[in-house]
Amino acid sequence: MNIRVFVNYKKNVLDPQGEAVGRAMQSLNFPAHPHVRVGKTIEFTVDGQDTPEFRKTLDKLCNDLLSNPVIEDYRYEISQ
Amino acid sequence: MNIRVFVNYKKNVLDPQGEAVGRAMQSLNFPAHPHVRVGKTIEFTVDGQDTPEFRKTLDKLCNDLLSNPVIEDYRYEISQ
Amino acid sequence: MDMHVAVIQFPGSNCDQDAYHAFASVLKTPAKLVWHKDKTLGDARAVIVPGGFSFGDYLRCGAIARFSPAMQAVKEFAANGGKVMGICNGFQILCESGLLPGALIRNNCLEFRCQEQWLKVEDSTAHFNKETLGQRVNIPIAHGEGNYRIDEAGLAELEKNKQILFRYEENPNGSLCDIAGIRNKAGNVFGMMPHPERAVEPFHPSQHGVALLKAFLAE
Amino acid sequence: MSAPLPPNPAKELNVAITPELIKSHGFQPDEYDLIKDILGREPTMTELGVFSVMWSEHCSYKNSRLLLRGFPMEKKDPNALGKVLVRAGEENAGVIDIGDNWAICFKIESHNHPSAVEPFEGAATGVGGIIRDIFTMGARPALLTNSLRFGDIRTSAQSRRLLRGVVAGISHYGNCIGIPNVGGDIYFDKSYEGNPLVNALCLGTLRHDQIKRGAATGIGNPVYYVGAATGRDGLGGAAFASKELSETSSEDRPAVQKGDPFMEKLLLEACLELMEVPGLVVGIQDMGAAGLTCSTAETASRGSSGIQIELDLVPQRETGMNSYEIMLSESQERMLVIVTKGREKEIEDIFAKWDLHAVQIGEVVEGDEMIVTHHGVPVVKIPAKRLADDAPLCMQEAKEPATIAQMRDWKPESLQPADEALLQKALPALLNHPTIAQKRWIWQQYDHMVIAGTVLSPGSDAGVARLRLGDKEKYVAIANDCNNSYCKADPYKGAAIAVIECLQNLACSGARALGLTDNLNFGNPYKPESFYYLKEAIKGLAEACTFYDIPVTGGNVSLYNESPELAIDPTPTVSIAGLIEKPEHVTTQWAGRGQSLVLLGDWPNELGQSMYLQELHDLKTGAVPAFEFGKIQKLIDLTLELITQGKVKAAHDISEGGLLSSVAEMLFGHNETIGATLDLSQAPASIRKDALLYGEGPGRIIVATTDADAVLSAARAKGVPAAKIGETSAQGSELKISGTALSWDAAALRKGWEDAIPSLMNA
Ligand SMILES: Nc1ncnc2c1ncn2[C@@H]1O[C@H](COP(=O)(O)OP(=O)(O)O)[C@@H](O)[C@H]1O
Ligand SMILES: [Mg+2]
Repeated sequence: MNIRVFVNYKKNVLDPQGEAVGRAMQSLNFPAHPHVRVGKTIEFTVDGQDTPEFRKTLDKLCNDLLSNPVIEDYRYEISQ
Repeated sequence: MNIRVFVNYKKNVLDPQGEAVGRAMQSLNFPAHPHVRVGKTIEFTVDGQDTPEFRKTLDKLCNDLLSNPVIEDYRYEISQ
Repeated sequence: MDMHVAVIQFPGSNCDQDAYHAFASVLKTPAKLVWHKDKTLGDARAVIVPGGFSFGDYLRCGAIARFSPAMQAVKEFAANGGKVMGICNGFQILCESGLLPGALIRNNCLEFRCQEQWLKVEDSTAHFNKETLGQRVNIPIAHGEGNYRIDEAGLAELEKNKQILFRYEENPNGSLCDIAGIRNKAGNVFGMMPHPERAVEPFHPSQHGVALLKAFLAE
Repeated sequence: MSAPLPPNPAKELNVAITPELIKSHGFQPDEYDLIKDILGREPTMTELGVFSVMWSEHCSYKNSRLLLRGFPMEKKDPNALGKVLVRAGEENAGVIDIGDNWAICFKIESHNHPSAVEPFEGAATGVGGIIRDIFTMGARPALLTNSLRFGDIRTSAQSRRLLRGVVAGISHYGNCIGIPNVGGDIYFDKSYEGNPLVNALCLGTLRHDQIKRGAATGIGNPVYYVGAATGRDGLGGAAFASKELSETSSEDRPAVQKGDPFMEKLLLEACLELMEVPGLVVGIQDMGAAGLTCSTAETASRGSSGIQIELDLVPQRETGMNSYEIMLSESQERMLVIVTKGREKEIEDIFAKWDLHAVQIGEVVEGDEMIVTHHGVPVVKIPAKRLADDAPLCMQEAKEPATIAQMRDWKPESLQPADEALLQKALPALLNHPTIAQKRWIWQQYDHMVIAGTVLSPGSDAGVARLRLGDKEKYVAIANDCNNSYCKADPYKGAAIAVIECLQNLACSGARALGLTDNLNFGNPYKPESFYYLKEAIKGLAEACTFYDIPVTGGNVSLYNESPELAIDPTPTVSIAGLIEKPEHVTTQWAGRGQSLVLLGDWPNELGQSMYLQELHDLKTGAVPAFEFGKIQKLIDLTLELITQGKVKAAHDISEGGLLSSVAEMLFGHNETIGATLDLSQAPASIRKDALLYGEGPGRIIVATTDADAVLSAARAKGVPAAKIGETSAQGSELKISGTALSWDAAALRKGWEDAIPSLMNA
């Protein structure tokens, strides 16, 4: 299975990098709203099946390692 | 429109961060293949329509600001 | 055997030797380096989690280090009331481990900052206060991710319990309420972005780190 | 004739060696004949690649080696402090004795072209490369510096982008490993537009008995590969222009290498731990450019042995790499280690502790050949010594560029005498020039305090670090310099002045020079004008080093720094390391209140090539300032004598921006900005006011003292001209020149000087 985990700052956490990108877009006259969010993707493959147990292990991985629940949210996509 | 740009290292460019995450997963006994890739997402909104012109401006933005074409590839998703 | 200050060494630590020398050579206090794969801290009287780039700071600063066996020992040590101080990367590791509240993110200038830094001393504990340390101290910083973040409830908690140790006089990184260092509620786990071990010798920007490290060790 | 090698297991490599391939690998026809002569047969494709990197300008110093023979490599008195323990060119970096059985090892290296393509990664891997050169020698890195050159960031967005990326890259790599960056130099000039220079220096410390050699000896000793896996990094280069050499398209072959400072930190610690084990390491070499090729060929050559490796055993990051790709890969953070047979477990255990793999890929063998097999099939079989040492050396034709005489003949009299309004406005204009302005924007991004030994951070004349050596302490100083305008106008003098300025910077900081490393950044050597610059600059360095008895312990040559339109100004960057005897001798450029300012050396009296001419008259011309080696020796000795006697509170040499700029910088103190009243009435009336205030040239140091009489009489005794030129004020921050209407607020000057670079970079 291919797994892609998306990690983003929680909505109310300041994102300094996003803000800087927003400002840079404006100075390039790109017509975006200045509120930009920069996040991370982590991609890897796992042998095996997409079972509820597996999802439990994956959630634990996301909570413990791949994201910091104090400031970040995650979600993932699993594809074959 | 909501735009989400995905930026990743080109296939053959070393991704030290991915490698470190891969090793960490292994030491946590998570059963993933050690070849992990870490990428970036940049999300923002734009007023207006998804026209070919707009895509041209967006491509330019991706090439000039959001990615480093020497070592990175990008792709994007546009949703309403 | 003497009780010693245990300085944890992770792959990528680079202020471990500096912290060791601040205790061993300047404070003349026995100190020992503990490899991150060790499961015990030996006869430690206090623990330093030093600065650097543990595991390259990949993913998030401190995210990988917190799983090291020695960190499990540090957690137990802290749970039993042992004194722990995280400096810079060590502070980040303690936050990631849940030993300290909040999190540290990218500096708002998005650049690494290495400079002398004046801090306002807060009255936090019987030893960490203006009386022992003075109104203000000059302790250098060197970090790219020292922007302290915590939610409103958490901040209110910190203020109420006097858990804030220092605030920046001029905020170098966007840190919430100028927070430069905090402690846990119990008062035995400390974390700060500035480097007291770089403020202990005559040629350093100041020698304010000496009193600070002594205050940390004080019973 | 020798028998040909069997076909390569990768069929794309079994192609005929055509004249086009020979040319695209950078060989002249006669060089190719030499290869055939060495082999006694036609080379295989992989061998052609191996020869091309070993005989490249970068590895073989083809066009510079003959010139470099003019450098002094040893102290005149071999028993003096500063004895050379490992000479330039012998190993990865030179080593100098600093007493008590300790030594320093230092070298500078360029990463100009990679930084032009990708500033962040280019600069980062440049730092990584020079750090490996140092710890390969058994030394623990103690400090870094960098010499940078960019186009004019005031007008060029491209130069700002490059500067931002380069500084971030250096910061990323050095900070992570934890080596303090204590100084550097940077110039901004149009000639570097599109051709930035990124030269990085590392200095490490070691005991004499820790010096390691990069030699493969002892038949049967295992050859280990440690560190990062090999990928197709850096294979976008010239040789790969012909795409039939790889199954992978050029798009998938990144032209730039990407660094991993964390991996390097692990390698550094593991290698130093390994080298501490008595008798375990036989030879060790990092894999820099042309990693596997260079390290196997050079270790075998130095050991006068044969070496055999099997490429299947080489850790690989990508699939399907052929022998050509593996041998030429420029992947970073890799080392080759030869250990004593029978002690394999010891090396493997140490690397396992650091979560690294040490993989045996071959062994030292009888004979003198470098033998590479892939899937068991021999693909390279070359006499190692001839490959490593027999690269053709050339002396190109040199021709003095016409601009040199034109500039030399420029007459200052052609310029109207400056009126007071111009003299008034010149000082802030010069202090705001990015080349003179404060460089804090750069060094605040570098960790310059890690290791807790930094005594003088960037910002004064030299960087100074306290070295903790067992139970001893020593103080080392380092200065970098090179004024490109001088070198363009007169490469011989310009290069000599770079040496002199480093010596002056060291003296002002209280340090006595030990040894020099240089980075020769020039244009295409096949252009006679370019070659002239190279040749004359080397002569200037050599003569200055010989005069001052400063051995050259290593360096780097970077040629072809030019775009179709423009070659860079010749830039032989120089770094000199020195020792400070006692910590109380460490001196800065910051004067205190109520001190006298004394000028040591002649009154400034020249305008040629000054920043004043460039900035206020838009003229980059004139003769390079004159100097006499002997007079400057006296000046340096005097300065050091005054410092060791405690008679000097601050010292600063006069360089870019002239006397007034230097005085202003002395007033921009650590805690406050102070004022001064200058009295220049002792200067001969014949000197033009603009030349006096803003003229540049070596041989002048301003000292601040509370005992001007003692300084003046010491100067008289030594035969150094000296004059009291003013006093710092007891209060306020006005800088004025008595007898004139010239007056500035030093605090305002400082603001412009501090804001110049940040306001350009943060806009
Ligand atoms: N690229 C750089 N990196 C770090 N420090 C630098 C760099 N460029 C200049 N500096 C520091 O800024 C200070 C002033 O440099 P410079 O203007 O070249 O002075 P000087 O003319 O006295 O040599 C020095 O301390 C130098 O080390
Ligand atoms: Mg200079």
